[in-house]
Amino acid sequence: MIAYTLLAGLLFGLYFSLVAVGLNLVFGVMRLINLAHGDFLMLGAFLAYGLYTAAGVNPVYAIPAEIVAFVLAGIALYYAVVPRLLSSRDPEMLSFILLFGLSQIIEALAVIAFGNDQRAIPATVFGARPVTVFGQTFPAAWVVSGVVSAAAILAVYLYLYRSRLGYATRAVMASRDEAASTGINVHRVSAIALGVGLALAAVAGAFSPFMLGSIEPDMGIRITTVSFAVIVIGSLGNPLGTVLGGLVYGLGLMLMETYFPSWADMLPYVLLILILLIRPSGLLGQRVRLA
Amino acid sequence: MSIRPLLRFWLFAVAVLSVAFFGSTAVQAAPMPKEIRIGTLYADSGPFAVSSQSQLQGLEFWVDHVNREGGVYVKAYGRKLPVKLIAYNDRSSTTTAATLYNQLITQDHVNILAADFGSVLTSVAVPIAQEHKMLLFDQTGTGANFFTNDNPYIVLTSLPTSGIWPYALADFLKTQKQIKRAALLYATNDFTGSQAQTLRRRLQGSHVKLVFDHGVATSTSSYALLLHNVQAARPDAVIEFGFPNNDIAFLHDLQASGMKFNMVFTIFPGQLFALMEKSVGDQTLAYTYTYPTPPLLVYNKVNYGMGLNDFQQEFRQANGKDPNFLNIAGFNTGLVIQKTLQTAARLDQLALRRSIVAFSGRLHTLNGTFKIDHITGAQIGENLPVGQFIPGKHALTVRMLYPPDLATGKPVYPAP
Amino acid sequence: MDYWAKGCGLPRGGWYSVGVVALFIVLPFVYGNHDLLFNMMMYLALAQGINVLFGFTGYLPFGYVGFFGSGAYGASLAVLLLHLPPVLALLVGAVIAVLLALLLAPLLRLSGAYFAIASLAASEVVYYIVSNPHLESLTQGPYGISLARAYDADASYAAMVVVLALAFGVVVYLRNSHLGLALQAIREEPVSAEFAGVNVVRERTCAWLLSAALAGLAGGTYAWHVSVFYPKSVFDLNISVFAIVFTLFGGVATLLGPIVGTLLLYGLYNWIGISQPEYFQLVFGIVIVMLVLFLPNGLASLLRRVNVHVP
Amino acid sequence: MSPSALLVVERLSKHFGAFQALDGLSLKLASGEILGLVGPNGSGKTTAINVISGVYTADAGTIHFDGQPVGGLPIHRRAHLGINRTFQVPKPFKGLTVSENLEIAAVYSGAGRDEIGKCLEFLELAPLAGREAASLNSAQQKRLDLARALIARPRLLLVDELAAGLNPAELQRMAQTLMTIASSGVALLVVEHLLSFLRELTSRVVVMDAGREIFEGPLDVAARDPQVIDIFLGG
Repeated sequence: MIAYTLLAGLLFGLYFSLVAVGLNLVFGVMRLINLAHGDFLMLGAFLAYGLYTAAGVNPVYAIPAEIVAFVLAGIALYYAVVPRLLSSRDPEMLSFILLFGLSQIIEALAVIAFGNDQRAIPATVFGARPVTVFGQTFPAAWVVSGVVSAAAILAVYLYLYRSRLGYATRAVMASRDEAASTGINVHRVSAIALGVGLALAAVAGAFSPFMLGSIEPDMGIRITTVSFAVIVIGSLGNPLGTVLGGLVYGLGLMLMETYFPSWADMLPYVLLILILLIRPSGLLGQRVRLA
Repeated sequence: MSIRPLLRFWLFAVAVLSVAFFGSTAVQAAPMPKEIRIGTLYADSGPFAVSSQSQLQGLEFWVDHVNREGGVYVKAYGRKLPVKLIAYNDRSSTTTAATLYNQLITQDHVNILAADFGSVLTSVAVPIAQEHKMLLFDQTGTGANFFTNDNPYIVLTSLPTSGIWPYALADFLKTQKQIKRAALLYATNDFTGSQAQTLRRRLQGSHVKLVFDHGVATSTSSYALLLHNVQAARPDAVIEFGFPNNDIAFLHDLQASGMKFNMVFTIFPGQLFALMEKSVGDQTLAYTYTYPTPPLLVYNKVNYGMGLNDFQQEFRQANGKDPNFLNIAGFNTGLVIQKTLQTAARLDQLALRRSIVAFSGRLHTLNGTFKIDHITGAQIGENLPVGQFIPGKHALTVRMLYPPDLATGKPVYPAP
Repeated sequence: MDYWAKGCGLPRGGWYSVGVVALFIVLPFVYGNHDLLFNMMMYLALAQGINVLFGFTGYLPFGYVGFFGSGAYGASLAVLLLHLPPVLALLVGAVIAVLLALLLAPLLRLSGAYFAIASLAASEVVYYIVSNPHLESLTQGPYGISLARAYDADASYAAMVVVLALAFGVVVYLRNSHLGLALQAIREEPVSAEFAGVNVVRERTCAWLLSAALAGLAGGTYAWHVSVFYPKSVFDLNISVFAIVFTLFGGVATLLGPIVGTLLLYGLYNWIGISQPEYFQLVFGIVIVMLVLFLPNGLASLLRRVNVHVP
Repeated sequence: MSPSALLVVERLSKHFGAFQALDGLSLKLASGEILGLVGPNGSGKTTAINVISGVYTADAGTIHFDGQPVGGLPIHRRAHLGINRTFQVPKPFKGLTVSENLEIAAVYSGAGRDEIGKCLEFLELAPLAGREAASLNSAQQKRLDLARALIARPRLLLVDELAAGLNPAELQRMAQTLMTIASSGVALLVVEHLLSFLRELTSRVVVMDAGREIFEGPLDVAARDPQVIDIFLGG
């Protein structure tokens, strides 16, 4: 039992890293909390669902479409609102409220467009047989989701640490003003980062029917909160710290589900509050953000 | 200081406008109605949307049906009156629903008040109806605590109270000698919580031992890990009580896990067959057990309104799809209202209730025998049998297993 | 210092509060849907509660509904377990909300968006505790509360009128008192406020508790009024969202802003809500985005631009 | 402890992580006296002000104000006792009016309407009394910051880089203003980069380096001290 729980926790941990990493990237670059993060994940889930029901596309093959659609959406969103917000008197709070409004709009449009039925992609798309890993049997979809998540995190690493764009992105994360003064096009870098952040959420969305249960338009805010808990546990503003947060959360969740299932739902919220109060810089971070 | 009068004027204007806004909707009821007004609510979004819309569709179907025949006969006026249905959207929110029930009673002055689907959206209507002395036609709100000795303003039309749902299921389990270990997994809400309680009580002292008994949040959408725990308890039968979303997630995860149990029972495949079939597939449903309801279950002893075949045919013509159970439940509410209006000497709400008590137990519709507890108004006639999905040549069929008078065959046990 | 306007018996803004409260005393006699009026009063009170915290101190409590829900449960359990009369039970609800606020006071150390999300998380934790099946013997768990015996539509309506008057009273006091000014100073620059002599921790905790007490009272009164409810319906995030948006829309840190915001938007909600509700959330979202981009200080700032003082 | 010393700071230390910002700093300051605090960037001047005013708590060392230990008191308690300060980047309450900015502190110090009026006059803010603080230019905001500190009736005023960004005429008036304040009996601790400005105010300075005092005495002597010259040129 414990081996099963731990391995399941690992798979879910990788998946939750993917769910949250986009939120952390956006926070790192723009210092704003994307309250619509979970709603973009929901849209990604509906896109994968639509591709599956319309053309029988396996969620794995939906990934390129997700990336193109959401990178473009992110860039458009950035230029539409962010420069205006950053020049206002209280950009942190105002952007928070604005993104909250955006989250409401997305949710409403999703209800209007898709209705409120709960939807699922049959787990049989990855083959009807469960997969055995280290002697434990898991649904094939869990293993596929875990592998895709690990690959996506690796891609984020390569983007940030092995590309020129990533170098510029990290410079903007360190200091927006200094990056601008060294000639980096801060707006372009940030817009792409927002696009990448949303695309990561959307890819996570494509696998949410297998990991988080059925897809519904109002799932966004819950996922945003869970993601926030994950990145706070890891380290705010440090995208790779998200992996640690995801693993801690995934393992914690599976242990709770196994041994105290009726209390498992409140885990992300309790973790979030405890970490914010006791170690506000996360398990890895240094930054202090007390009032 | 010179701006103070300006602001005071502004506030005055807001006050006048709001009085005008609210006042304009206040329409007084005519003394001699030209129509019978039936008020109800539905949800087009939120957790109850699917069920609620089906139920409304059934009621609307009944309204169209009686209006085509020149309206419903109202004994109190000695003639037929057309029916007007006023339906507001509460979006599955109890707060909105409370306001809207109130709107129906106080502003629209409806003659008949029918509740929205399910216990949650019905719950807020119960005190409001009692307060305004309106008889609440509770369609599918089966929560046991709605039905009390001191409240005559409620009657449950289309489902039995949830506490008595598992009677047949418990008795069926007791007749199955091979089933010694059962696992019970239920969502913690009135509806399934009370069923779990009944099942637990009824199995006590029998040869069937509950080796796993666990409640989960109604919002649970992943059962994979729970199933793992269930498997560890090595049950012969797994009973899962939940709302449609729970049943879908449960069956979905059961299939993905590749686990096999000798018997699996869920509630909603028997009520929302088309939805469940679409969501989890025939393969998953094959050989599982459920409470079959019309149209899966056919009651032949119909003495009021259409039989199932006629209903299915007409409904298909009108709506372009096969009816599900909640369509029938909504339609059945219409039939009960119709019978009430036909027999009540006055339109006064307690007179309505008295006439319902008078025909209770003698009304047989396509939904079974309508019979209420005379004191509380709870439904006790329409019992829920146990059936099993058997793969046929083209599609799944339902084999009725229990009670014996409805049985059409023996269970396939263990499930292959 | 003449914080209190001369020439009339009430401080600035007092007359407007009296007017709105009087309106809700009179309206039931001409308009029958008392639930609509009740809900409107409830949101007016909650919007003012948000105003006390967010408007005056700048802390945005997404989880404000946590106090509402604990007030609802506190009051209900006082009726069910302690057999208190409903009016006393409302006070118990408020006390429970205040105790919860005291417990959560360390959250005030967090700034801006962190506080907003942490307070949301806190309200979820309270929700999961209250609705946990293991606590069924105490809270009825997920099965909800039924106060059928205590149900009294008119008395609970009257109680909400009193809660509304209290909420207005608190804001009128803050608008006209040194405490209100000190709170706004904390919102603007906490360190400077300290050097101005303000005990920042004490004053903002005071606002936090006041705000929680208002939500607790409103929640308890709501519980009494509906008398049958489920945990989900009194811990519904939408309650926070509505109250926050109404407040923002009208203009924070004023008395009239939240009043006008609630009357207009909640009126709109019930107007569209009865005919085409699916578009309301959309309108709501668009209103929020437009506000942030074009009118971050709400409708009240329009008046201020033409140099009209908004009480 | 000499009875004339209003502020006595002894062996104050403060570190941030591995960085030792203050390393055993000691100071004395009497009522009506103006003491300049100079040193290169990162020498601990602003940290000294932050620790004395209560923004940070010292790791070690004592602060006595008027004979009473104040090192453990929160900021507002020190403000009530008569310790106040201005900020390098002024921090007025931007959403409030200029006069409201002063009313807040006035309640605690007991200053009345006329005192607020006089203070506004004194700092040339009277015509702006009804304006939102956010609409003030930076020189005006600096004066508002000073006014906010003065209305609290301080006996010790910590002044952090007031001269930066002011034009020569404004500098001249600001020096006058500070001397008027000191002559009313307020002790001033002035952190300043602009030595010409400081020279107008006082002759006594403390030169800091790496969190320590390396020189105390007249400014002119300091300018000839080899150690001081070394750190200013070498640093």
